[in-house]
Amino acid sequence: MINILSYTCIILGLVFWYWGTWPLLGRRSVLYKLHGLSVADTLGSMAIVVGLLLRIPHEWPLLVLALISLSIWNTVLGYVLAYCVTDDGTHDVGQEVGHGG
Amino acid sequence: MADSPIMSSYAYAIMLLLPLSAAMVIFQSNPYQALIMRGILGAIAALVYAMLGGADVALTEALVGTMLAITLYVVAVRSSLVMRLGVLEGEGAKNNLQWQPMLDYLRAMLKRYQLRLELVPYADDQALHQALAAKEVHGICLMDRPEPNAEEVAPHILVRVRRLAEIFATELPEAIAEAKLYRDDDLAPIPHTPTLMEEH
Amino acid sequence: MTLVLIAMIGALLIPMVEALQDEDIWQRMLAFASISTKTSVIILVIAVLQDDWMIGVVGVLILSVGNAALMLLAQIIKRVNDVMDG
Amino acid sequence: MTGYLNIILRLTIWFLLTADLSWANIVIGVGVTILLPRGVTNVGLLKDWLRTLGEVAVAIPQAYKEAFEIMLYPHREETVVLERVKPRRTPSLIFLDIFLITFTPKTIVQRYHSRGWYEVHYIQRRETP
Repeated sequence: MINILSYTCIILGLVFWYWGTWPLLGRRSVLYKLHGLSVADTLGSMAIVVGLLLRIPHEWPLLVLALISLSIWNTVLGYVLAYCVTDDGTHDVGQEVGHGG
Repeated sequence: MADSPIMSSYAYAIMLLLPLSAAMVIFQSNPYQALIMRGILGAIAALVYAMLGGADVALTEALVGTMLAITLYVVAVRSSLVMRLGVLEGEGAKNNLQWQPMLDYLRAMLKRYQLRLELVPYADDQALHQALAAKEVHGICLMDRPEPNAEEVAPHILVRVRRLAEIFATELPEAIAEAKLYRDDDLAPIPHTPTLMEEH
Repeated sequence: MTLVLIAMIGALLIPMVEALQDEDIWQRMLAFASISTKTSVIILVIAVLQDDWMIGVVGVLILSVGNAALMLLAQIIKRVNDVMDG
Repeated sequence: MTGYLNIILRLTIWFLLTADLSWANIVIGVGVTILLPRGVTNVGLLKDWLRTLGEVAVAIPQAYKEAFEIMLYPHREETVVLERVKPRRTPSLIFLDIFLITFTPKTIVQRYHSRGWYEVHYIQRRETP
């Protein structure tokens, strides 16, 4: 039972990996690819690590640390890359003012 | 792990990635892009070492070989691959038609040699010459006017580094700027302060 | 489990190809970020597969400190590009 | 408040990394945690902290939901939207906010303006009219 669940998580993570990494080969903007990478590298890798965690529950401290550092580092890296790619100047992309929730 | 054939199949696949990424580093001419490739090589090398059981080597590769080496190389590349060009500050030098095309041409030319151009402003011609003699800059750009009120100026670049002078001599057309090699024994035409005193 | 690992190596090949073919420096940074995350997850999977937990500790350590160089590199490339353009 | 959170975060990382609950290890961990330098900490409201931490817990399933949405229906339009920061935010709370927005796959914070605006990059299914 646990085995099936763990394989489901790992295969879900692999599907995320392939789906999110595939747009890298296309000719979209860097920011669009970053969205795909946040699916692949953060969520997909987290799913894989959860799958591993189900297989070897006795090593949970290290795997939980891996989960936390995966989510934080990849998110911050996505922010830093997005910050570095865009200029300080104005954007000609459709700019509108919304209200944050 | 080499005892079972199924285990070694993926091991060989991963190990093949290592020469591929190493070749990517070697055939890269732009230094910054080569640094990115070096990071990729470091990540894959750490993977190979960890897979073959060398946990300590993998950790060293990731921390020292990738993180520290990239940091140090970035600092080194950023501070060395640059040409510092002393220019006159103020609107007088920049308000003529040749200024922007000359800068664009210089940037494009230096970019082919992976150099970037950094402009260092100085107050007057004398400060420019002093900076060149004191090796603060690699070259200076002088704006000579044939007549005091002429609209036309002839940009005039003095370079301290011999290799830069060779590049400028072969690739910089005279119509854009005139480049010369500066040597210490050359008594470059330094404007003397007494002449300035006389004008007042 | 070995099949899973081979599929992961296949996914690792995609950013490698991207880093080979694309000339833009930011696209290559994306590929680098992707590769560094993927290699450390692969190290974790190998640790579970070989049942060698020393490798797992190394994978977690690489995962938790490895991205710092990437951020520094991104900031410096941004600075250099700004100087070159303006 | 944030000072305690800082110490708790460090102790959590230490114990997860060492996975060892012997007395010697606990003493070493607490010592290192207290000796490590701390920056200037701004005291935020406990209520804000609890709510943001709750949002982090909610964000994980929401991130997976959004991931499935963009996998099933291709989102091809990109827009940039300015969003206002909630009032009375300390720097660490702003960091958590940026983390939350960037963590979900449809949105990425591009830039934080110090006058209280985020620049958020969205992908959408079709262009908004």
